[in-house]
Amino acid sequence: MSEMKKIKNLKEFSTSADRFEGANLLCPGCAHSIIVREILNATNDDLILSASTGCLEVCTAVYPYTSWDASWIHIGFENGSTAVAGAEAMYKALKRKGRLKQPDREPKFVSFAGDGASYDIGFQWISGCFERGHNIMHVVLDNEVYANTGGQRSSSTPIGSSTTTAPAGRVSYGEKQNKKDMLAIMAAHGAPYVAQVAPNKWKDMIKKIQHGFAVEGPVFINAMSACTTEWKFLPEDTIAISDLATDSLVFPLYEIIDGTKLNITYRPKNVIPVKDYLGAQGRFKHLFKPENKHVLDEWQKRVDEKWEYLQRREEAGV
Amino acid sequence: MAEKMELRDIEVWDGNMAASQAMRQVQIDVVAAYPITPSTPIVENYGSFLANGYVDGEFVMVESEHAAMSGCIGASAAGGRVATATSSQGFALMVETLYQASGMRLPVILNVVNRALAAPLNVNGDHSDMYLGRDSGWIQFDAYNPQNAYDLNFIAFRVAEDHEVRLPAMVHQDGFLTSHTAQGVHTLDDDTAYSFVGDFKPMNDMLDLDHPVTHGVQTEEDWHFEHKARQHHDLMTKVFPRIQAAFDAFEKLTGRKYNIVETYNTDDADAVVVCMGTAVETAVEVSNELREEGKKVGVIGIRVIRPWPYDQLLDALKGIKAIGALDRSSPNGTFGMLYNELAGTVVNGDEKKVLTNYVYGLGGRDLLKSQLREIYAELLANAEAGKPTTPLQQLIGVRGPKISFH
Amino acid sequence: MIDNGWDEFEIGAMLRSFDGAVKDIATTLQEDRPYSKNNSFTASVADWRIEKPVFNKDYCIDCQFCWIYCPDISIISRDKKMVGIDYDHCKGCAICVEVCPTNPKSLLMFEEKMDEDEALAGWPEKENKEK
Amino acid sequence: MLEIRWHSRAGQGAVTGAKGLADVVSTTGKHVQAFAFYGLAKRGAAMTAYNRVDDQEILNHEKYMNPDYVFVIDPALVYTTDVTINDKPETVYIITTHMSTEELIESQPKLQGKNVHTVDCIKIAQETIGRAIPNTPMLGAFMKVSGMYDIEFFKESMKRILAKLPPKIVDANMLAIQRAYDEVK
Repeated sequence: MSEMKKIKNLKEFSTSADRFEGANLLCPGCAHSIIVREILNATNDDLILSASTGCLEVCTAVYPYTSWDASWIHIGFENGSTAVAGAEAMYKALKRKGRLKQPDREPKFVSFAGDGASYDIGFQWISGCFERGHNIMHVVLDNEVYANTGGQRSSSTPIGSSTTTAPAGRVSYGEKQNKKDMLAIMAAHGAPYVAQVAPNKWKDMIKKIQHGFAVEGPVFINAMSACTTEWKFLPEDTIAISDLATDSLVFPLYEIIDGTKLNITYRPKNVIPVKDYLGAQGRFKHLFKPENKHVLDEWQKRVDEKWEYLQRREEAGV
Repeated sequence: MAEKMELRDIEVWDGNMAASQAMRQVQIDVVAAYPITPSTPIVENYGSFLANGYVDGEFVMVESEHAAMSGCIGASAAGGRVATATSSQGFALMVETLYQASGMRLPVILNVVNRALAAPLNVNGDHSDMYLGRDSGWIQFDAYNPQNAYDLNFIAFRVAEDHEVRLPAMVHQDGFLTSHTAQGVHTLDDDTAYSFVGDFKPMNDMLDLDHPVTHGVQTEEDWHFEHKARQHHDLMTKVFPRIQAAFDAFEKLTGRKYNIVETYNTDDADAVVVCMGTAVETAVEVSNELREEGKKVGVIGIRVIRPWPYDQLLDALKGIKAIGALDRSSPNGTFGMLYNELAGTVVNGDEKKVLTNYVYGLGGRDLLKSQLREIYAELLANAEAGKPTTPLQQLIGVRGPKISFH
Repeated sequence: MIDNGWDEFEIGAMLRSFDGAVKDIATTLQEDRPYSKNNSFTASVADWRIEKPVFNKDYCIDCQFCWIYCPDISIISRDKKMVGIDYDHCKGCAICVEVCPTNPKSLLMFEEKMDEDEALAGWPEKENKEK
Repeated sequence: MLEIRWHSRAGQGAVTGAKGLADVVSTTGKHVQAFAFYGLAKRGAAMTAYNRVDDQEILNHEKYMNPDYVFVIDPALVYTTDVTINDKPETVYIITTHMSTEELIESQPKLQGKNVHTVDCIKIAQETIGRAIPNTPMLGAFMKVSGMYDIEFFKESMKRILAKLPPKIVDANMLAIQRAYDEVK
């Protein structure tokens, strides 16, 4: 095991040499690349990366340009996890057979995918990789929508969000289903490490990513990725919106170790009302009409209940 | 280090065992696989080799065929020898990734144990899955018996991994008729088998940490056509010379001769059937019997389906007056694939040939020698008349009123 | 590159990030890397911008918020100090301005065509925040 | 060309028996084929398996055959399936039954006038191997009826084929082969 990169503070972190490059084609203000940078910069180890079809993939490897300074592969929408698991299997095989070109180096295997590619179409592949125990990290860039194809709902889309396939209209408040709890599902696989992260809480993120790289076995990271285009806020507000999400507890930051032990990793000093988070985004604008007040109430209730549940789990140590 | 296995000169193996023994002998680095009838024993045999120390690569039992090929693609791009096996519905589930493997020029080897496609569900052999893969950019070899299934795996690895080729390859065998039929197979010892294929030579390998590489890029109208054109060009020009060289080397090593197009009794033949899989051998037996009766009939077996052996077929069909294209797949609204491709092959030649189409053996329905005799009789009549004397397409061996078209 | 015919590139539509071998890329700064012509580092998205951030080092405290939250690897920091902006890769999202904690801000958005000296000359005074 | 059709239930080892026979025959320089009709046979379903043996390379992949020998390794199949289908006048039958040959033919008139041999492979298997796997005893009976190989050579060959089984089971199979060889009528 190579030594973990020391990152005491942001100044020290800023000496990192990025392995993700500019002049990629992501939207101005996109949180995806903030997350990717924080993850890649959390280690100095070699990296083998994959991406499932999605914004990150189509914006960073458009022939004849690549934005990746580490080996990277894309196959399809659903199978980025298995692609990097295949590479990891090859690494193990060649290591055993003494055929690695750089036998003294231990690359980390990371799969990036959107919520559509993780919660929906790629779910089975991820589940398979986790059940088999590949030494990989799967990172969901969770923007709660099929942003790459123009804003269709996914099973990560939260209730009340207006999407192109579940739009708010005269008789609908938009998405009717609650967001799928992928962390619980992935923890139930018995994965050694499962965590939710947000780019605005960079230190929490780095700590979790480094923990993830240090453990043996599959690691699941759900990264909140605020989407300026589909959440409908101004590009400069990506971090501000992310702060609203973590401080309203809509995106609680926590980790689950070995499938059971849950730790809350961020407790806002001042918890803000959920409606402050919702009100900052165009996708929830219609919820502030009088007839949709019940959805706002429902939202706050669910966030409170989830927070209560997480605290109890943490307290109980299970 | 994997242990060597002592083999007898002739082992009685079914096609599945033959394929899995070849996979063992070339010491694949990663097999990612999912079981499906009738290819399951390939995966099971491989698991048993692993459990007993005869292979020391990674064996990843994934959760679907799509994941099997996805894992193979990731592993192959990482830089090592990769193979898997499948059939039918599993092959259909894999189809998306087949195009990705070939587009990325990754030399994965896929043993396809041919089986029908549902509905209605059927576990037996026909060529529907094989036909489904024919536009996927893979090289496709066809075995007629377990010996071929064994031999063609070595050929496939040697050709696919050649840096001039770098294309994935399928080795097809008939479900049950080959895969579950035990016959004598002349074996190679482990060292000889391995050295025929040689060490894997990586190319653009992701695991070369000093040379980061991006695989699976996006191209739009500005680049896509050029990449597809390159792939097609290489399939059309680079593959056959390498296959021929591999066939020649294999003959030198084993005495077993393979040809891109196999011909039997065709020298002065008036009529031939063109077919694939076990049907080739049954037809050879029938043509041998008919030759004894003085009938000038022969058989042409397609050994390489993709790339399509246009020149070799034109050559093999010289002087032949009547051709029966025997398709073991439901054409679903047109002629069979072999009919259409043969029509495209002969249409610009100088010789007038009568071409007719027989659809047979769907879902494992037995192809009887008596049926082949009838087909030959019709083809000889066509040859004599210089025009079709039967409908252009006939379904044979199906219960109910005679069914034919055009 | 852009006019290459079908027979003029490597098979498999693969791309190399660098020319030749690289070692320890994770500790090699951009200016020391052998980028290939296929690395998007060599490309520019400057024309995406309507407004550009301008950096005023007089007020900067080198907190590195702009560095970490920049989605486009366009904040150049060296030796824990903010050095400047990479205008080839900056798309003008203005996150750096939003997260800048100084008063007045050390980064502000200006019209793309505005001269940098002119921007710095007209830099606003410290704002008196209401208590 | 020698052709054999096995009638069995899935799980009774007809495929293994057919492959074992092919393996033994192959070592004597002959060409062999062993295959089966599978369908969706689960344990207990009636099924057929086949052998072809020839001095020449076997090219015929028809499943259809006019068998020289018919092996019936489950007693009930004589009544529930047509074991005489596609036979020829000289076809030889070896049938597992607890009855005498005469009683058997009386109970199944289709067998009248045919060359029928009987042996109780189920009982032999139960008493030697301890399980109703009647495939190897059938091969012992076949050696007697056909005179194909010396029984000692055959048993030695089968020992090699069964080598991955525990030695006790291999010995039991040898006993079963010998008993059927001795007891077939």
